[in-house]
Amino acid sequence: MIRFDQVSKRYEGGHEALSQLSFEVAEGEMAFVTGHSGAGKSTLLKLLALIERPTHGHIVLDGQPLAKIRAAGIPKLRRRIGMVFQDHRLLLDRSVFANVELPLVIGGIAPQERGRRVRAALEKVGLLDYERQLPVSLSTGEQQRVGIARAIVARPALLIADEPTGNLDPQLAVEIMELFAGFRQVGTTVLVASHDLPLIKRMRKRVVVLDHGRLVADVAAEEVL
Amino acid sequence: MIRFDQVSKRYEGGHEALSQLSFEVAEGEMAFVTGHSGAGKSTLLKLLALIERPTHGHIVLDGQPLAKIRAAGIPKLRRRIGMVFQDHRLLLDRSVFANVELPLVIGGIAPQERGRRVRAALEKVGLLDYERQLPVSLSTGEQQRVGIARAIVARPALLIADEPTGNLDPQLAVEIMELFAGFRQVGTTVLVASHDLPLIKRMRKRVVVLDHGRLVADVAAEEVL
Amino acid sequence: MNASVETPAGEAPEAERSRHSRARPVASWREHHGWSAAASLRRLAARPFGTLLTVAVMGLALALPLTFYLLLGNVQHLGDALGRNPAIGVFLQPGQPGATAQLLAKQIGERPDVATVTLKTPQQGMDELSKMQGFSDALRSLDDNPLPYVLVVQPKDGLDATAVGHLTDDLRALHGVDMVQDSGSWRQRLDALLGVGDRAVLILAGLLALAALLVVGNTVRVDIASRAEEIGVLMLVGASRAFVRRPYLYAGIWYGLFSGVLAVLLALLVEWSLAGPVAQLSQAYGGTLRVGGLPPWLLLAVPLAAAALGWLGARLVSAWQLRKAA
Amino acid sequence: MNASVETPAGEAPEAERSRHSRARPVASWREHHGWSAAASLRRLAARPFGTLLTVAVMGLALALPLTFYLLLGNVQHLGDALGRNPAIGVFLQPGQPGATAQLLAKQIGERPDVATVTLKTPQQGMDELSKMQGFSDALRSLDDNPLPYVLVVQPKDGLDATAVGHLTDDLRALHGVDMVQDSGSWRQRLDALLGVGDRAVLILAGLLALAALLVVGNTVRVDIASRAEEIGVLMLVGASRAFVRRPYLYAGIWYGLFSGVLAVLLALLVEWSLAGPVAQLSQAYGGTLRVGGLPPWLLLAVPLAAAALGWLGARLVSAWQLRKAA
Ligand SMILES: Nc1ncnc2c1ncn2[C@@H]1O[C@H](COP(=O)(O)OP(=O)(O)OP(=O)(O)O)[C@@H](O)[C@H]1O
Ligand SMILES: Nc1ncnc2c1ncn2[C@@H]1O[C@H](COP(=O)(O)OP(=O)(O)OP(=O)(O)O)[C@@H](O)[C@H]1O
Ligand SMILES: [Mg+2]
Ligand SMILES: [Mg+2]
Repeated sequence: MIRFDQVSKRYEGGHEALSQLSFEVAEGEMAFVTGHSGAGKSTLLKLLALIERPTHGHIVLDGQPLAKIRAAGIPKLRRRIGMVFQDHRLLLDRSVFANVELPLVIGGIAPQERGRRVRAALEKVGLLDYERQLPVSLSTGEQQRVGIARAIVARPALLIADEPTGNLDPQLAVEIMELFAGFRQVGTTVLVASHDLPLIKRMRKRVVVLDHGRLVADVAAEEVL
Repeated sequence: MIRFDQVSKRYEGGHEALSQLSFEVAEGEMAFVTGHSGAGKSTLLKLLALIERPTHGHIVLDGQPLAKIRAAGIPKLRRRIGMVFQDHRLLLDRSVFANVELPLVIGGIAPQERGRRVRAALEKVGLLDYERQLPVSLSTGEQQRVGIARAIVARPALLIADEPTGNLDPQLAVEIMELFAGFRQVGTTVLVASHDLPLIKRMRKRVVVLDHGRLVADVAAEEVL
Repeated sequence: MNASVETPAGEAPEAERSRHSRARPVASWREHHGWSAAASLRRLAARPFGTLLTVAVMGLALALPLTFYLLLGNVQHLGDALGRNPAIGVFLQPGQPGATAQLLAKQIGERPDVATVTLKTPQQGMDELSKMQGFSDALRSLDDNPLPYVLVVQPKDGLDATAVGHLTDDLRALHGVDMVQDSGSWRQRLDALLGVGDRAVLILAGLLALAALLVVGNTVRVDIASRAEEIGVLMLVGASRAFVRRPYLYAGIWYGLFSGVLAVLLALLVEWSLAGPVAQLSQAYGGTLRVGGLPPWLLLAVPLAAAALGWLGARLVSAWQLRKAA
Repeated sequence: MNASVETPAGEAPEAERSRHSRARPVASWREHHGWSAAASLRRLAARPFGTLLTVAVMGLALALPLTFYLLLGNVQHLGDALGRNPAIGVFLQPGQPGATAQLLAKQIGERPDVATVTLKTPQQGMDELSKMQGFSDALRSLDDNPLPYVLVVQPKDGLDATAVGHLTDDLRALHGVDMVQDSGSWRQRLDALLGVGDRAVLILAGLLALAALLVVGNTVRVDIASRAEEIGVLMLVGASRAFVRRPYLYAGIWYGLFSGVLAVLLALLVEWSLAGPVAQLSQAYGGTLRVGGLPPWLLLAVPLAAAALGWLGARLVSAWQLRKAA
């Protein structure tokens, strides 16, 4: 599903955020990316959604080299990816319902079907009662969960989540992670960036460890302790 | 230093975020506020900085009833408080240095003195090299640390931090918490909202536990295990 | 919270998504157009003060050329009436018989640049002269009428000074004509004045057209700039550029439409407030002056053209702004 | 990272803070003014396209009244010159002696509403009349001159129709005057025309003043709205309202200043482009027409007034917008 091949990313005027990264994630696999603050976790996920382009190396997604996708093709790629952003990225002047509905509107799903799916997604993150509220009237953790609902509502083939539990209490964090793990059953590949080591250990999934942009460890699910 | 007296907060059109909350924090004490997502932690801190007003009850800060402070008096109050926001709240078009310098500019500190203090604060959060960068070119955890530097730079009498380590790796989180604990030595009162139970346990400070806006436990430092 | 195992239906997610998205592209496209039009309208309504200011500025910028059109039309009207070329006096040589005079009058009357020709007999001339006090006694004492035939030639309305000059020259060259009397210098002055007016109106119209364009562009630019974050989010969840841009194009159309309506209303207000002085002027002309108002088709065309202008401005600026977005 | 024990100096933080903040309030206030002025200028420079658009719109809105001032001044000039009251012919009763005529001429010439009085003797009248062909033979045959003395009275420039009417009435009432000949209706027409022009210019000036005000207000409103987040942050870290507002007030001043300069440049451009037609017109008047330009003090006053206007607009809107912020 995902292949990184000697990928490096240097931001303009910045140091190298990722250096010669190579790894693969199989279809339907769930993996964690971890590392210290500034290690390059978010950068790695951004490369997958073409929010940033690598300065060196190749990324292949679902058999398709990302370098071949021009600006006009990006929306189509992003519609196949569900993404949870570290800073939520909600539309502040639209209701929770409208925010979660967004990928379905863009995907051209019929209204009745949309309503059904949005409510199913909101229920999964425990926010069914908040459907009519504006994001500003939610606590930060609630906003984060709206972002999660939006990422899963269109049943994407690839789900990437950047620190999806940074503002959630431990119990809720585990529930969300188990929700993600459940997507495996329908063949969705899941990649989660997180610094929550206790949670990662508990989930017992594959872990990719970054340190200053380098891959320093790639621990298979069975080896996590 | 802080006294909550039967404080309730009901948001417009929302449910009760805080219900009849009563507790005190002594000068120079450090305390954690914890609870599930949406329990009311942020609301509690916002009441202290007069970002919100309680619907019932009284809050007394440093002997001064907050209800007596009119709109024109709020800036003066806030200059005595250092606050770390859950969503960072940085000025995106100004450098890291300018962001951290802000409370000193507002407080009317002389430029040379400002430079010295800003660098000291940045050093404490490990961002001395990032002084000239804009916040957008930082990782989320780095942005969070800029917010922390800004909160401590003016050496406030009261430091309130809302989920200050939500985007930091465990090691860095501990370092930041120890930085906060160090302020005790100069008499600064510190109140931290956090859901990171392992970290709270490790710090061995007083813990106030909220559940749906109610105070359900108030554990003294010695009793934390 | 129901955090776990009510996972999505058993089919592969990709297959299901495409089943929906490909089945109804036209319906969903049409739906989004409707939504964009309504949503952009709702957004304008959500900040009435700002919308009002914008529409007011744009409306004024559009109203000004319209008002100019109105004023210029009326002033040209007035100018034509006021500047109606004065009659030219053609004095025939003394002793020319009445028949020659009548022939000449007919001949001149057939020219395309001549409106009317009036023949004044020597007797009529004498009568006029006698009516002027101070002459009566003196002239009455003449036994023979020394006055010639005179043709009073009224040039067509709207001839300029050069054309009148040609006419005068032609008349002077006619056989039997002694002298031609016209008031060329007055005509020259008015034309020079109208020249200044024309140039001034041209300059002002140019400035105003530029202002209207700038206002439309600036408003939409600011609109988009203030929603940079929203646009970023939309692009991140896979919206195409056309999708993102649609509400702004509709906003441009709404701004234009409302501004156009406001401009028409303002122009009508000006027309109405001009009615007084124009009536007064008309009276000075003995009621012969038609008052030119705004033609009805313009009242409809201006809002439509303004809407098109708004759409165009929004399109240009949005293309430019969105190129900067991811 | 040096996360721990280089804690702040041993003194109490409160004491230290107040030592600094109270020691230099004036210096820090002055420093922030300088910073605000520079920072707002830097912000404008950071988005040159948007700033240019705003300044262009504001500048045009200011240039239009200025251009009107220029045009109106020149047109009134022209109107006065064009509408120079035609001379009034005062025919004395036949038989009045030359001494009476000279007395009357002196008497009339002393009136404040009269520019010049020219005395025409019967002989001069006869000479004029004889120059008109067609009369020469007839008149030469008269042995006695039947013409009266005529006074040609030139009213002062700028008298309106009513004043000229008064003058005519007064002249008519003078002893020894037989008949007074003036061209009142022409004068009435011009006054009516100028009445329409005055009203139209008044309306346009009103609209333009409104437009200028709206543009300033709207620009600052949008500026503040687009920085709502920044303002929120500033308030959260304890900035007073005056502190928050300062850069916007300076931005208003800059916008106003630049727009004012642009307006002056545009007006000078218009003045320059009008020079051609006005010279032409001047020629038609035999070079007697002075061309009215913009007075130099205005070139300085407009940018300053515009800066004040920008500041005022920014102040009004910022007060309104900041009331909505926390
Ligand atoms: N401005 C608001 N208007 C209406 N309701 C609000 C507003 N802010 C917060 N709430 C509600 O009040 C409750 C408490 O919110 P608060 O932000 O204090 O929670 P929290 O404990 O900080 O949660 P988190 O850990 O997710 O940040 C939540 O249910 C939230 O939906
Ligand atoms: N737009 C940018 N321009 C320049 N440098 C950047 C940019 N974005 C990120 N960086 C730098 O790249 C490095 C990696 O950033 P990244 O956001 O990937 O870290 P992260 O692992 O997600 O950290 P965190 O856990 O704090 O979110 C950081 O040092 C950061 O300062
Ligand atoms: Mg990150
Ligand atoms: Mg919170």
